[in-house]
Parts: sequence; C-alpha cells; structure tokens
Amino acid sequence: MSVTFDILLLLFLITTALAVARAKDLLAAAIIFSSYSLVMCLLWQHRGAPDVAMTEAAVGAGITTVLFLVAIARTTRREK
Amino acid sequence: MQSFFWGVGIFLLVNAFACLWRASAGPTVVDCILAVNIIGTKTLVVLVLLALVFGRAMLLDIALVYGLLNFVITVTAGRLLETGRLAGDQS
Amino acid sequence: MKTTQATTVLFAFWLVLTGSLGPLDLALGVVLSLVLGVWAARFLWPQDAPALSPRQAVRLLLYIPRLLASVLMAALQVAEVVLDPQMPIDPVIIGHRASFSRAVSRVAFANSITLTPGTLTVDVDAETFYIHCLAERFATDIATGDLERRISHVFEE
Amino acid sequence: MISTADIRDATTVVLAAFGALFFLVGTIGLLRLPDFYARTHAATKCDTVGAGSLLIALAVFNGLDASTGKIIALAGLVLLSSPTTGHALARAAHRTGLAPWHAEKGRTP
Amino acid sequence: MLAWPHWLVVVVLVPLLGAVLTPVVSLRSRHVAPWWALGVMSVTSTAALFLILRVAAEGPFSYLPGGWVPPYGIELRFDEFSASISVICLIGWLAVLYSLRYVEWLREVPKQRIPYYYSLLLLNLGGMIGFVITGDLFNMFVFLEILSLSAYALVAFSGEHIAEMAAFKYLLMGAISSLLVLFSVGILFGVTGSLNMADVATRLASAEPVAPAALALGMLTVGLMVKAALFPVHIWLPDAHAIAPSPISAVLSGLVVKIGIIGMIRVYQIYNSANMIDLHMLNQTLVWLGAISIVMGAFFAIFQDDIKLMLAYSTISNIGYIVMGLGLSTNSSIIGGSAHVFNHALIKATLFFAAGGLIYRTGYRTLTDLRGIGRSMPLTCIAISIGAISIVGIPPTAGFFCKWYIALGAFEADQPFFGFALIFGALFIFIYYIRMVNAFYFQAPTRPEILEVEEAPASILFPTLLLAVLCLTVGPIPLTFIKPAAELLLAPLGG
Amino acid sequence: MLQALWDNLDYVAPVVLFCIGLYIIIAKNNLIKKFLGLNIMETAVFSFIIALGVVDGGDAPIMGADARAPFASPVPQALVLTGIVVAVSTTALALSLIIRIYRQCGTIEADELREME
Amino acid sequence: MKKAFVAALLIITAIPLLIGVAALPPHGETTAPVHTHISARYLMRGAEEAGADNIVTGVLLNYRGLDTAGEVTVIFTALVAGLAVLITRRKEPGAKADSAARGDVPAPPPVSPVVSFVVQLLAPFIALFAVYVILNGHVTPGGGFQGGAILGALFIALTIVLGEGRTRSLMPRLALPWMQGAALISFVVVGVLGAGLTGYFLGFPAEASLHLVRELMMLVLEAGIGLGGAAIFATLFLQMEAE
Repeated sequence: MSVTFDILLLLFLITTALAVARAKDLLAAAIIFSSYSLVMCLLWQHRGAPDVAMTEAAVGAGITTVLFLVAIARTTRREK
Repeated sequence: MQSFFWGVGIFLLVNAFACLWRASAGPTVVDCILAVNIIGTKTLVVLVLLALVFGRAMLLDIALVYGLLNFVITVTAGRLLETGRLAGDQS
Repeated sequence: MKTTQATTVLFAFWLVLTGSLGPLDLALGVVLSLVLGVWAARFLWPQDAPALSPRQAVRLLLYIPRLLASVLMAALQVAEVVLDPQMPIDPVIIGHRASFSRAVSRVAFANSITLTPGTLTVDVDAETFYIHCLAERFATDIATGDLERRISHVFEE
Repeated sequence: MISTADIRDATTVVLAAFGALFFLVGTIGLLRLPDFYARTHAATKCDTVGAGSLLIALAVFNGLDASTGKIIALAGLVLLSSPTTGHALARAAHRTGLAPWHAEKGRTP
Repeated sequence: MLAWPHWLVVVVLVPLLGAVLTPVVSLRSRHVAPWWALGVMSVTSTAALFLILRVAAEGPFSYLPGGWVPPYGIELRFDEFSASISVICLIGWLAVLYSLRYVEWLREVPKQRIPYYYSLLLLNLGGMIGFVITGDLFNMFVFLEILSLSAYALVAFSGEHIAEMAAFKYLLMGAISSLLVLFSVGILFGVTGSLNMADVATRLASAEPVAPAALALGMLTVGLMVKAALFPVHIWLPDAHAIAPSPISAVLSGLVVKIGIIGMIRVYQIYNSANMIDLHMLNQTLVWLGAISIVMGAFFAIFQDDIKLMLAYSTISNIGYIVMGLGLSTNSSIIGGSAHVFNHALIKATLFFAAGGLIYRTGYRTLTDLRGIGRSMPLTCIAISIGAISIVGIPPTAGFFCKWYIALGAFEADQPFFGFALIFGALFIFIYYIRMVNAFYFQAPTRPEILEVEEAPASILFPTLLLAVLCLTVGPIPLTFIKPAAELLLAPLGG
Repeated sequence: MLQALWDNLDYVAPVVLFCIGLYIIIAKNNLIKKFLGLNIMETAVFSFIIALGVVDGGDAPIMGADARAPFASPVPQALVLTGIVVAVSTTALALSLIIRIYRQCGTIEADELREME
Repeated sequence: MKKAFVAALLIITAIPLLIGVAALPPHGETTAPVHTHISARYLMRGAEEAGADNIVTGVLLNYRGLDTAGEVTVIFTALVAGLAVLITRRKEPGAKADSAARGDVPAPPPVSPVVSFVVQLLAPFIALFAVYVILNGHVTPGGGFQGGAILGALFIALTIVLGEGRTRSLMPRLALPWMQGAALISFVVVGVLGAGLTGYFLGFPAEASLHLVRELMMLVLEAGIGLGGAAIFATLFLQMEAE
C-alpha cells in the first residue's frame, strides 16, 4: 500500500509540474505551484522528514506562493 | 486498520488527482484556485492519516500549518483576483 | 471582559497544542495567552469583538448541531444534484436584506448561508446579502427570515 | 465477542467511509457542474462534511488523548475556513464580472 | 595573539555581523554606514593578517565550531590557498573606501538605499571569506549562496536602465549553477555519507559505484564554471560587470569570479586524492575551454568602445588563462594558474578602479568620448597603463610571472599548441590595451570639456594608485607562497 | 539499467522534475514563469536529497516515547531545511528584480526585453 | 529550431543524471553509506549530546550550527538585496505625503467583511501556534524558521485585511533593523557565550549541571531565528507590495 501511495505521489508531482508548465495564466501557475509544494510536503512527511515537510508547507507553499502573488499583482497576469 | 487508512489515503489522493484536472483546465482562474483549495483540504486529511499511520501525534502540527496557510493563500489569491492589489485600505 | 475571554480561549488552545501539564509549559502558556489576548482585544478587535456572553455561548453551542445537520443536508443535496445525470439546477442570484448590529452575526449569517443546502453567499454589502442559489426553491428558508432569526437569537440578544 | 476496540474501529470505518464518499461527491461535482458558482457549492459543502467526518473518525480512532484536541481543532478550522474561502472566491468571481450559468440558455450569458 | 584560536571564526563572522548591523547603525544618519563598513573591514583584515602569519609559520590549521570533531561537525580550515583572503580583505577594504564618494555620486540611486549597499558589500566579502576557509562541502554551498545573492543585488544596485536585466540574467544562471552544486553535494553525500571535504576524499577512494561520483564531478564543474564565467556559460558576465558601480565591478571581476576557480581547486583536490576517476579527460576539456575563453574574450574585447565592457571581456579571457593553467595540471602550470588568481584580482581591480575614476570625473565611459583624458587625469591614466601592461604580461609586472609559468606548463605537458594559444591571446589583449592607452594619451579629444576636469578625489585615487603600485611590485610573492599549496593539489588531501 | 532505475524510483522522479523545471526555464519566455520553473528544479533537488536519507519503514528522526527504530537519516533533512531557506531567498530577490524590470520596461517577456536592450 | 535546441539540451541533461542516480546505493536500505557514517552517530547519541529530542534540530543548531548561521545570513541577504533593489526615489523621507502623490490611483475596495472577520478571529490563534512551533522545535517538528514563516504569513494576511497602515505599527521604525537582524545577532551572542563556556564558538555545554543553560541557548537561537524570519518576510512583502 505504502508503495502505491508513494508512486501515486510521484505521479502527482510530475503532473502538477507539467500543469505549471502548461498554465498560460501566471496566477493559475503560481497557485498550482503551491499545490505542487503541498504534495511535496506530503511526500516528505511520508518519507519520515516531518521537519522538512513543515518547512515546505510554511515556506514553499505559503511564503513563496504569496511572494509570487505579490509579484504578479505588481506586474502582469498574462503570459504571452 | 493500517491498510484501511492507507486505502483511504490513496482514495483521497486519487480524488485530489482528479481535482487537478479542473485546476489545470480552468476555464477561469477562480476555478483553478478553488480546485487547489480543495486539493489542499484533501491533502490535509491525508496528512492527518499519515500522522496516525505512523503513530506520531506530533505530525499533526504539519496538518495544522497547512490548513492555516491554505486558507491564507486562497484568501490572498482571491483578493488579488478581485482588485489586482493585495493590501487592503480600511482606515 | 473581551480580554479575559480571549485569554481563556487562547490558553485552552495552548493546552491542546502542547498537551502537557508541566509547570514550565503552563507558565509559558499563561504568559503567552495573556499577551496575545490583550493584543487581540486592543488591536485586532477594537470595535466588533467576537466576544459572547455566557448565555450567548450556550446558544451557540446549541446552534452548532443544527448547523452541522444543515451542512449534512447540504452535502446530501449536492450529492443528489451531482449524481443525477440530468443535473436539475437552475441557478439564480438573489439579494436578501438583513440587518444585524454586530459583525459577528453578519459573518455567522453569511457562513451559515454558505453551509445550508443550495445557497452560497456571493457578496455582502452593508445590509444586503447576495446569494447564489442552485435553484429558487432553496432560498425559501432564507427569504422567510428563519435563518436570520436564529442567528440573531444566538448573537444579538 | 465485541470489544470496545471493535466498536471503535467500526465507528471509524463507517465515519471515514462516509467522509471519503463525500469527498468523492465533491470531486465529481467539481468536475461535472457547469459553472464556477455551482462548483463552489459542491466544493464547500462536500469538503466540509467530508473533512469533518473523516477527522472525527480519526479522532474516534485515536481515543481520548492530547492529539485528539488537535484533530478537533483542525475540524473546527475546516468548518470555519471552508465556507469563508468559498465566499471569498465567489465574491472575487462576482466582482470580476463572471456571470452565473442559466439552465434555460444552457450556457453562460 | 597569533595563537588565539578564534581568529578563524572572527574573520568570517565579523563582516557578516557587521553587515547585519549596518542598517542599525545607520538608523540616525546614513553617513555612518561607510565608516562603519570601513571599521568592520579593518577588523577583518587584522584577523586575516594574523591568520596568514600563522599559516606561514606553522602550515595549515583548522577550527571546529561547536567543538565537534571533523566528520561530525563543520571544520573551518586554513591552508595556503586560503591566504587569498588577504586579497579579498585588501580589495574589499579599498572598495569600501572607494565607494565613499562614488556611491553618493550615482544619480539613479536614491540616498536611502546607500546603507544597504554597504551591507551587501560586507555580506559579499564575508561570504567569500567563508567560502575560502571552509572545509565542509555544504558549508561551502551556504557561503556560495551568501556571496552570490549579494552579488546579484549589487549588480542591480546602480539602478540604470538595464541594470536589473543584467542582474536578472546573472541571477538566473547563478541560481541554476548553485542548484547544480547542491545536487552534487547531495550525490557526494549519498556516495560517502559525509560532508567534510577531507573525509569525503578518503571515503570516496573506497566508494563502490563510480558513475554517481563522476556525475557529481561533472555537475560541480559546470556549476562552478558558471560562477567563474568560462566560455560557453560566460554570457552573463559582460553586462553584469559593465553595468555595476565601478567598485563593485572591481570586486566582482577581481574576486567573485575567482570563487568559482577556488571552488574548482577545492573539488579537484578531493577527487585527486580519492584517485577513483581519471581526471585526464576533464582536464583536457578544461584546457580547451580555457583556450577558447582566452581567444573569445580577447577577440570581443577588441571591438568594444565602452571601457568597462572591454575590461569585462578581458576578465573572461583571463579566467581562461587560469582554467587552462589548472587544466594542464603540470606543476608549473598549476602554480601559474593559481598565482594568477591573486594577481589578476589585483590587476583587474586596478583597472576597474581607474576606469571608475575616469567615469566619476567625466561622466563618459567610451573610448571615443574619453580621448585625451591622459592630459587632465594623469595619475589615473598611469594606473590604467600599469594595469594594461601588467595584464598583457610584460615583465616585470604581476601578470608576467603567471603567464610565463602557464606557458611553461603547456610546454612541459607536451601540448605546445596551448602555449601558442596563450601567446596569441596575449597578442590580442595587447592590441586592445594599446588601443586604450593610445586613445588616452595620443588622440585629440572629441569632448573638449574633459581637458578641464580635475584629478579624481583622494578616496578614489588612493585605492587606484595603491593597487597599481602593488601590481608592479608584488607579482612574484604569490608564486612563492602558492608553491607548497600547488604541490598539495597534486598530492592527497589531509596527508 | 531499467531495473536499476525502477529500484531507485525515488531518485529518478526528482530527475524528471528537474528536467521539467529546466524545460520551463529554457522554453518559456515569461520571467515569473521561469522562476516557477527554477523553484520546481530546486524542490526536485531537495526531494532527491531527502530520498537519500530514507530507510524502508523508517521513522522520523525525533526521539521520544513513541519513537521506534530504524530512523531516517537526519543529515539530509538538515541540509534541505537550509536549502529551502536559500531557495526562498533567491526567489524573493528575483521577484523584486522582476517587479523593477516591469516598472522600467513595461514587460516581463524575455524576448521583448532582449529587443529593448 | 528552438524546440530542437531545447529537446537536445534536456536530453543531454537527463541522460547523465539518470545514469548517475541509477548507480547510487539502493534506495531505502540501511547499509548505504548515508546511514552508516555520520548519521549513525547522530541518531545514536544526538539526543543527549545535542540536547534536542528532534535530531534534525540538534544537527541544525548544534552539530552544524555554522550552517544555520549562514542560512539566516542568506535570508538576511535576500532582505537587504530586496530593499536595495526596490527602494525608489518616490519613497524619500521628504515626500511623506505619499498617498497624495498616488492620488490618481483610487483606494482599493475593502476586503469582504466575512474574510476580514475570520482572519482577525483566527489571528491570535495563529500567532500562538507560531510561538508554539518556534519554542517546541527541539522536541517536535518545527523550529524557529517554520514558526517565523507562519508569523510572516499571519502578518501578510493581516495586512491584506486591515491595510498596511495598521500592521505597520507592529514594526516600529527604530526596532525594525534589530528585528530583521535578530537571527544572526542571536547566533553571535549564543556563539560567544558558548565560546566562554566550552572554548569553542557555538559550543553547547554538555555537563549535566549546565543542561538548563544549553536549553536556554537553544531557545534563544530558535526565538531569534523565528523573530528574524518573520520580520524579514513581512518587510519583503510590504516593500514588494508598496513598490
């Protein structure tokens, strides 16, 4: 079961990364990136690294995303 | 019980995977934000499941962190979408 | 009053977090919840504090089961809609006027609307709540002012 | 022989399955419903119920100890934040002029 | 004093703490910031002096923060290569002094930013010092990040039109290269289970699978190559170095790109002593890349009119010399290459300082506009000329000895072709510096007003002239100093 | 080879993510998008380093009453914690630069910026 | 053309990486060098030697304390760099009437009262939770940096709902640089204290009689990192938002 879970998480990660690549709207890309970080956090929790998981949840999914959002607010949302 | 929890975890993950399609396909950005928020809720539950599977109560803190930040991000993104600015001006 | 309540609730939260009754943890918890309680009451909630009198707190506790029941109903109703191949919905946005004197009741009202079957608060003006309904029939409970009365019963009196 | 542990496990399984079911409904709703507002309905309600009942299931399984409080706090957080985010997003969509879908026209006007 | 063990941690933490406190001390008045930075650099230089005296007296030594024995804790290690902190401190100190007037003069820069400039400069210098003296792979990465991040911001500091773009280009490539370094530190940790360089070297010798270690080596090389701006990945350098404020250009060109080289030296030392991978092919590649860099850099420099852009291209070609020297891996070429790390720092800092002086006084930065400046700013132009002959490699200047040793190494290694490439490159370099000197002294001014300008102010002139004098005199010193270290490079680490 | 890749799936997935990130950096024009790509790359490397320290059935390296061996190695986790901080710092600086670039040039598309130079 | 180039570059990146990682010691086995060398000692003796049940915190603060000092310097660098890039002339102290200069831009509409209320309701709880994460880093997952990030996120959320004016008062001008530098300053203070006690910079006394001191030193470090991190994130956010 654990292995299935692991593989599913890895697949999920790759899919989210591709979704980030695909998104035309930068806001959508940044938000999907936050869910990428979140899945990463899940993966690390599963791998026995709760400290890193928490950091990723707080920093990767939280602060980084918010910084991206500010940058998008200050520039433009559309990718040409 | 362990395998039941794993099963539930995998089931939720598959669900989240399905939500990802909505996040990616849109059609509007709000859909994307909503979908990601939902992925967040599902994943939060998976985090709690993992904490119980591993039998370490302290891992619940991570779920709590994520729950809070998921809320903050969604609100921020909604605000950005609504006004194009972030800081409010309520004097 | 506000400060005491906030401090108490925060201290309870601290106990939940640490889950320990060691003297050091307890002392730290008291100090921290005092500081944060004062900060919250003075800085965050200068006007519309979410503080409740004991009677209101009891009513809130009585209201929560009703709310949970209606959330359950709401979820079942969504399931009904979603699993029906025809998807019997006809969404409308309606405006509903409701006057509350406290922010906490407005928020409770808005969130209760969102959690009751078929309705979703879209926007809140000073008095008017714009509500998205999956179908006209779901709005009856709100239009009759039933929900509004319940909320004011809990928070306003 | 039915021990308390069995009752506990059974309750957990039932509640968890119930929660998972609602998560599934929420997902289907998110994928199937025609427009953003309708999807928000599905998302907020089903997620609140799903997460809530799953978390309660886990709390029951965990028994009564310090971490149960945390699980309950999480459930409370979900109960509070889920409708709020739903509202925030709906408001954002409304203010940016996203019109709701109407059944008779079958498309967004 | 000499035996006080804590100098090694003082020398890295004082600039960093000084940087953190810079915004604090300049709360009341921003004019305190430069003097504060100068004081911090003075303390650092004192510490560096004691360290160098100690290493000269008793050879390499180390310090263990936290008191944990090496593989378990971090080790700060001071050896002969670490003596390059002398150059870092010297140029850093002079750059702070130089900035005193220069930064105030930059028109695009809001005055509020200025304390942050000194803070960033101190962080940059502290990061470099830390990078040079650490004996731990991951600690090296951390210091690499401190110095790179501050370098990116310093490039953007001038606020000119394309400064931010240049900085962004630098940042993007720099971030990818740091990532490669981190990746390979991870792989090395996976293969050996250790992070201490000496320990990694001994454990790598017995490590079973060769492929991951080779991959780590390749990625480290590429990553550090980007930092050093070697040929295929040099594209960030010209813009960044030309657009930065002149004291920063001196620090970047003189010191920061050398960090990549010093990192390579450290890494190859690990692999050399582990002796598990035949480095011959890699070395050959490096020699080729070095040769191409020499020729390319010199070739592009010829066509530049902007003096700072010209100097920036010249940096690429000089990095080529150093890398070629290391890649040839004979005794004398390594000595020449590593000595050039020191000497080129001095020379390039002289040139950028002098160029900055010209720009400060005239406001022009192209050769066409600066024609005839030699008459009104004689001292600065003499400094430029000294730098020019030194970088071409005319005896008895600093540049000569290094290039001589590298060429010697090429013939020693039986690859005379590269010796000729080196001489060919020197010829190119000669052409463009002659062009510069010619414009300053012998051509009629296109802008008559530059004949009226005064000599640069003392805080700008003093660093320039001091470095010029050093270019003329200290050339052979690094050679003698580096010899034992270079022999170490070919021998196992940690004895 | 394929068998080895399958066995080391936890190392291979980060490589795939790394390449996706690299693809975004090279192929996309938008600077913010490029930086999202860089963040993906960074996270991929972190995930690789974490995978190095994993033990099958291992527990989190936190001692206490409910801890039971074997434990995952703590060193990679410490490294990654530092790495995450470095990554967020780089991102913050890059985004500040992007904001300034947009202020000055009115665009954050790499090709348009190149034309402007 | 460009597509071919991208594809080629990706392939020449991917193939060596795959070959390299495929040959690494098998994943998840305890015999790998990662587990047998330094980690083994950390796990075996870390809890008593470093004084933290959470070995990761022990490694971060004690065994590899200098790395963490570097890490907090990196984030401070990011702050200074961000400020150096973002401060523009418009915000000079003379031009205090900032809002007048921006008069043509209409004030943004307020946040939905529901969101605003919920955020304000949750704020003290989030703050308490952040402090808990900071102070319990040595026994549970978490620590200064994570808690600091949560505090920073809280600050950002409050700024969004309350506006910049009211949250600024949390960061008084004179104390702000101290708060931003708190992390490295606390490292230096603790490091010097450690040098006095053990003879090594950043050394933590291991004697049983000084365990309380060691605990206190760790708490100071964690609190410093948390405060510094929060202040830095908050400042960066405000600066980027105000640009």
